[in-house]
Amino acid sequence: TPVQAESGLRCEPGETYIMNVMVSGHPYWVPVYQGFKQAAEAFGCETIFSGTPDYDITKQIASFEQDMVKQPAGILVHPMQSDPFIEPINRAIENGTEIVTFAADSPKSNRTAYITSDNLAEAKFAADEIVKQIGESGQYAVLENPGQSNHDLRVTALIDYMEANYPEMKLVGRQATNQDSTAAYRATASILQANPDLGAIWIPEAGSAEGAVAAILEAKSDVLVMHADITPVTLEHIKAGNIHMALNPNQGMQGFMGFLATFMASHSDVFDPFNDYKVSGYNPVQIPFVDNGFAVITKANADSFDLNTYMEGRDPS
Amino acid sequence: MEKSINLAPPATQGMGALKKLLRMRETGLILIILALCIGMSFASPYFLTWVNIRAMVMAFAVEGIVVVGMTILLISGGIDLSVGSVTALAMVIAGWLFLQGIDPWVASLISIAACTGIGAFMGFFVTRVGLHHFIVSLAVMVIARGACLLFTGGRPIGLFTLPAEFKFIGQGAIGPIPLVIIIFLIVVLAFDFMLRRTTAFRKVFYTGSNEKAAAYSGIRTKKVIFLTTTLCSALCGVAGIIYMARFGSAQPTFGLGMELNVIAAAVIGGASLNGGSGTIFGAILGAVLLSVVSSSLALLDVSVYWQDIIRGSILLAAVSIDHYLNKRRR
Amino acid sequence: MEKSINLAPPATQGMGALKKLLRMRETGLILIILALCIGMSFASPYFLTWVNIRAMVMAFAVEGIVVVGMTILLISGGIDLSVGSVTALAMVIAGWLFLQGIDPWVASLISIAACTGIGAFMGFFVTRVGLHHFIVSLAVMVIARGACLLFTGGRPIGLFTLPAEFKFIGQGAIGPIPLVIIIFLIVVLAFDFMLRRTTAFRKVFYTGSNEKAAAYSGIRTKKVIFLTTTLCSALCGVAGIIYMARFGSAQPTFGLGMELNVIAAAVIGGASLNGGSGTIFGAILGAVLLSVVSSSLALLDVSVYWQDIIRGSILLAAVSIDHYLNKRRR
Amino acid sequence: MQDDVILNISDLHKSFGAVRALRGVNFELRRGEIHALAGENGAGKSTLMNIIDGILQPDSGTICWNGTPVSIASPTEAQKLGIGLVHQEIALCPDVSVAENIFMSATNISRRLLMDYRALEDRARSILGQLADIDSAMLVRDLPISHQQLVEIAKALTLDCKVLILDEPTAALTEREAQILFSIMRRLADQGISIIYISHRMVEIFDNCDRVTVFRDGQYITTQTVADIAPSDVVNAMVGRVVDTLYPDKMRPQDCASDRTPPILDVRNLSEAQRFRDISFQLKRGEVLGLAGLIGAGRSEIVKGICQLEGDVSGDISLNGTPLSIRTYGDSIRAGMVYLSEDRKGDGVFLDMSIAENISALDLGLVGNRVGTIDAARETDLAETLAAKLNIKYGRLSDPVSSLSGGNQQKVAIAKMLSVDPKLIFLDEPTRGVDVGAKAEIHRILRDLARSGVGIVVISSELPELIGVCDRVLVVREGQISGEVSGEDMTEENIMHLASVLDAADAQLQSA
Ligand SMILES: Nc1ncnc2c1ncn2[C@@H]1O[C@H](COP(=O)(O)OP(=O)(O)OP(=O)(O)O)[C@@H](O)[C@H]1O
Ligand SMILES: Nc1ncnc2c1ncn2[C@@H]1O[C@H](COP(=O)(O)OP(=O)(O)OP(=O)(O)O)[C@@H](O)[C@H]1O
Ligand SMILES: [Mg+2]
Ligand SMILES: [Mg+2]
Repeated sequence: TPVQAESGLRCEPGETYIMNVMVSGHPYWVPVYQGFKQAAEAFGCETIFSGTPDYDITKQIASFEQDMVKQPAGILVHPMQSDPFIEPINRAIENGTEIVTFAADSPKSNRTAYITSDNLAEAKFAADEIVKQIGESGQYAVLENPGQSNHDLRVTALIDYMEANYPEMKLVGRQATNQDSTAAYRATASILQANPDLGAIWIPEAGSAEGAVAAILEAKSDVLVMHADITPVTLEHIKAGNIHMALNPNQGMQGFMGFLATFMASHSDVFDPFNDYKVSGYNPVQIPFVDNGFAVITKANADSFDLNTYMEGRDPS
Repeated sequence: MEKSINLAPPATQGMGALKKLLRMRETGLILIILALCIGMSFASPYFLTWVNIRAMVMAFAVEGIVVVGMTILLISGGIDLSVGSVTALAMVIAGWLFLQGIDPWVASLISIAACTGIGAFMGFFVTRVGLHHFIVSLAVMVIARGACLLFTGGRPIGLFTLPAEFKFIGQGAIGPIPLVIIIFLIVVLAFDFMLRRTTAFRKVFYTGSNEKAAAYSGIRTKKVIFLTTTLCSALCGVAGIIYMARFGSAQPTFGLGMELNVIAAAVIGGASLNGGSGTIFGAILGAVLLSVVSSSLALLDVSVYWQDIIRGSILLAAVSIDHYLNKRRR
Repeated sequence: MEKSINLAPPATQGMGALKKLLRMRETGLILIILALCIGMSFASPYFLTWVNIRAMVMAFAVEGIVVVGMTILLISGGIDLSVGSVTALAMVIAGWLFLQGIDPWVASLISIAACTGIGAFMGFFVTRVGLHHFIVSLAVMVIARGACLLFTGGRPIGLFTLPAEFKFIGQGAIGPIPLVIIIFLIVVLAFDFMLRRTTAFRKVFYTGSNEKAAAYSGIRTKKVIFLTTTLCSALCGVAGIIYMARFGSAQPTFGLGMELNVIAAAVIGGASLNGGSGTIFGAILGAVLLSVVSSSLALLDVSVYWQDIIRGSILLAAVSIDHYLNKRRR
Repeated sequence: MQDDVILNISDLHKSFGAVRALRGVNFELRRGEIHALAGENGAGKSTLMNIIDGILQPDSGTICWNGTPVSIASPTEAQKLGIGLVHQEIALCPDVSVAENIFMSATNISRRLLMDYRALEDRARSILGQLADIDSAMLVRDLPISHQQLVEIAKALTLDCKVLILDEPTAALTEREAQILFSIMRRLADQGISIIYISHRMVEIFDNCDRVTVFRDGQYITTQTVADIAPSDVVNAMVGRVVDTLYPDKMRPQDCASDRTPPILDVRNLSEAQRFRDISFQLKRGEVLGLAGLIGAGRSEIVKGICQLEGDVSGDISLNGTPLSIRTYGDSIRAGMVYLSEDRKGDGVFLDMSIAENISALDLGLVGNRVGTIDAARETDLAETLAAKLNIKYGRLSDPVSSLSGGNQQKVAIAKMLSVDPKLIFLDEPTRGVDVGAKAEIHRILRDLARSGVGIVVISSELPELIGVCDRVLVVREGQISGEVSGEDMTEENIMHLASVLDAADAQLQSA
């Protein structure tokens, strides 16, 4: 519309975008939300960080429905499980709230876009790096977290990739640690015991990595540690050389692109694409999937990934 | 002989009803919840909207069915830590069977039967072997969670293909009211009535109050405990099936930590952890209180870093006030 | 004349010691653990290596300090669900203070004092307000977790800069034995001795066994309960500090679900959830059992999808066998 | 004279909600005297004792200790003053050894850091030695109720006190233990210790006490020297009217069934692995049968065995001529055979539940509708009827049983048994803690029931009660029936003779 063209892509006063997550106290969301907020500020929009502090699907759905009560322009949601969110997401869209998912998807819903890091790519990269470091024949182990889909993917993808490409690499240990550093300590200690020739270990998240490193240091073993995500503690271990490398999804981009996708979905009237949106009822800016990429963290660049430094002077919520 | 000290003269009927209300165990809790709601309706214009109320009730309705089972079990002197895993297992078994091509209704019945079996298994260890509920249900909590993983390989089972009439249980509505809420209300009212009024459930109170005295009154206390343990798991099975219909999926990690929530609701509502007392109505009020507090914090956009602190403090304050009111009333 | 009832004649001294050992509450558990260990040492050549044993002990040593506090609290008739959060809070407070530039030893003392304060806070609500331990500690569990979030913004605090002599607590060793294990053993032995032999701690048993009878004998039972509640939190504080020194970090999400593990250890070791009985030695054996089972499953590389099922089953079997052995002995 | 008074209480008031338990009572205790306190159930005796021991606080009134007003805030303070109390309800720590229980107060105030278990057990043994044969290393939870009562007494004897209060200590004791207790009491009194003695047994009061104070309905009535007053006067002062404390008439000829009707209960060769063996007896229609014996003789076990409450018994039992094949106590109740427990707090009543709920516990069918719901009105009716019949003193029927006085709790337990109109009742210490008036009433009810064809078997440690109520008494010794007395032979001497262990040894010597 002409009005829109005049003001450009800007929010009207009070136009609000919400980012909804589960386990909302988790630090993973912090840089994501910063990206979300920075993008929003650029367009003059307001943002709310919402969700449930609990690991509880029912509570997250309740909080999502409460978000809807506020009639926001859009919600960037991390659905804890995909199918339970189909109905709430579709209902929100019917009510005029645009929905984009991030880090976890609800593919059967009508959400307009899905922003994520590519867990398969991470796993592939990690596998290649392990082989590069310890050679094509050796032993490796993984810690895992059955039931958490992205962690699951990181582990199973790596194992599959190894089997397909490096048949000489032998998986000798596979333990569930559920992000608990004490459990990771115990599991790693046992794996080290049973496999003195262990060459590398792949850990899909940082909490377990902390415990695993403690066990490896205590056993004075020189196993190559690779893990995904970071915490200040694993960062220190990377700097100290105890951890070889961490792969960290580009959280800031996830939030930034997440906002853009939501905002665009809500301002889709600026765009009249060459497709069937008018008859299909879909949003014109439908984006199947955006890869926000991941960072490779080593001794060399570790300093740039200190979240505490990054957050200095910023408001977390 | 002084026709002994019947000091309470039969008041006029109206007065009597009011007095009775004031003497009820649950009155304090109702007042606290009302106070919270009134405060919230000023603090947020959205609080009293139908959508918000619906969301709040939906957030605890299915868990409320588990609360019913837990309350009865607590009254009989038991406790069950496995409710979360067993609920998840109910979803997983039914979902898995459905994917094997079994009719969803049949699958659900099999799944509920399996959960009932788990309850009977626990009941066996408690009443025959003589172990404590706590440790038996802790072990079963771990086992059932393991079974969930085993059935699913740790991945949620998508059940989009469930027939619409089955999904209707969890997603349908009669008029404006979701069927889930209606089922919940029926379960609550039925069990509340039975627990207050039927001779069968009265035995649960006797058993929990003093197991030995109950045995000396001819009550087969072990049978009672066996049955309450089984009932609690069976209701978890029912809850699991409703969740499955609602979410259209079965999640192996569902219900982590549910046990504390459910026990807390029952205890806030006046159930004693030593057995012998408690009401379904009170326990549901406890669940309502917990849910209203969580929902309010979410609605008010309270910073996540403060939410837990506020939530815990409100819980503590509410329980203290309720306790104080009850003490005074006596 | 049948000088009845004294059926056990005073046997020779050696026999007596053996009998006493066989009559001990803990013997069954020791046998079960030994059986497991022997089985494992055949199944895996690594099981009986010093490094593996060290790792197994390290895996429960710090938590073992919390088990001590919990056992004493259980004996006095209480329970504490907040141990996991309070341990995490201890790490977080000390770590945060250290980053503010405070000497780590001073920061640790302040942190332990704060945890003690939390225990006193709970003790107040239990003994003065009259609430149940369960609900008070549940609320405090939520509040303390919230406080962890607030201090850290949910992010783990990296404490690599801790001075080496401080890290020595958690990472150092005297000869081949890690200091953590030495501290653990000292705490366990000290409290086990005190609980068995000192008059002060006997009052804990009296209070837990029958609070009324204890009060009638002049024991200030509320004070006892207040103190055991406080002690448990204080020991969580100590455990938190050791964890911090060991991991060189403070994790706000540390210890989720620790409470069930810790209570399970105490209960497996013979502590009664109704108060009045339990031993530190038994509780530690309970922790050992849980740890040996977990470590064994990891060592044997059992599929993760089976581990929980096996773990829960072993737990149930062990407790049943122990119960059976105890019943026979009586 | 006045400085002889160690404890003086005047115008003391205490209410529990609407129940006015004490309404301005006075009480005076002299140094070295044994002072009996008498009153009906619910008169306020235990309440006053709890106030003296600092467990309860009075609403108003003064307590003077050695002439100075004091307020006793807790048992700890009472202990410091030198007051020791044996509670009416047993309050011991079940998970702790007998020795530790006995010395709990001493441990509490001891300055020693470490426990000396050996010394503790030695001392416990020497104190218990004078009372009974109890292993001081046993856990209290494994003791029968009568032994627990003795432990309670032993516990009080260890206190270094100036005033010792005994609240119905003999309710669960037999004659022999009671006599031991009395001699200990006299010795203590001679040492200048004052004793307050509460009992519903007039004989005990008149044989052992110096003075007696009577309460009625929370009010002070009188204090008299025992020598100046007759038992019937005390009873009249307690009840406020003349009470016929005589035992009811014995069985009349017309109550007897003809020889052809079978006995109500016929027990043959009943045995249980450890507790008793080869028990055979019959209960005839219209008769009240007694079971006598020393503590631990196994009377309760036999009766519980018959009812399938405990133990794995073998033998034949028939009820009214039909052989019984019951497997649970529930079956027994349905067959019309009920058991009143001796341990009212442990397994007799539901302390936290209401009076009405307690009374209907045995057969909920009585208060239920056909569909299995409870008819509240019928439940209240049932409770009201039985409460009136047994003269239970209560505030509301919805009050918990824990708010009743000990004797009234006992009456609730009896009401529970009567609610089902049983064919046969076993009563184990039925009048434990029940006052004289109510006791006579209960005895009359038992006799009426017997006349109407209900079988009555009474176990009692109080020989006069057995002799007064029963038509025939079986004596149990070490798990066997050692004899039977009836009619003229039913004397305390004969029963004691059959019951005591010494004679068993004699008998063995003779048969050898
Ligand atoms: N905790 C309580 N709550 C309510 N009423 C109580 C409580 N304790 C005692 N009462 C009432 O106080 C009155 C006096 O009770 P108390 O126990 O002193 O009687 P008692 O003289 O010892 O009788 P008994 O001979 O039966 O032991 C009774 O009516 C009783 O119901
Ligand atoms: N639970 C039990 N476990 C082991 N022995 C028991 C148990 N209960 C009772 N006994 C023993 O059984 C015997 C009979 O006990 P009981 O006290 O019932 O006899 P009684 O003749 O009824 O005497 P009273 O009722 O006067 O104490 C005693 O030696 C007692 O120690
Ligand atoms: Mg009394
Ligand atoms: Mg007996």
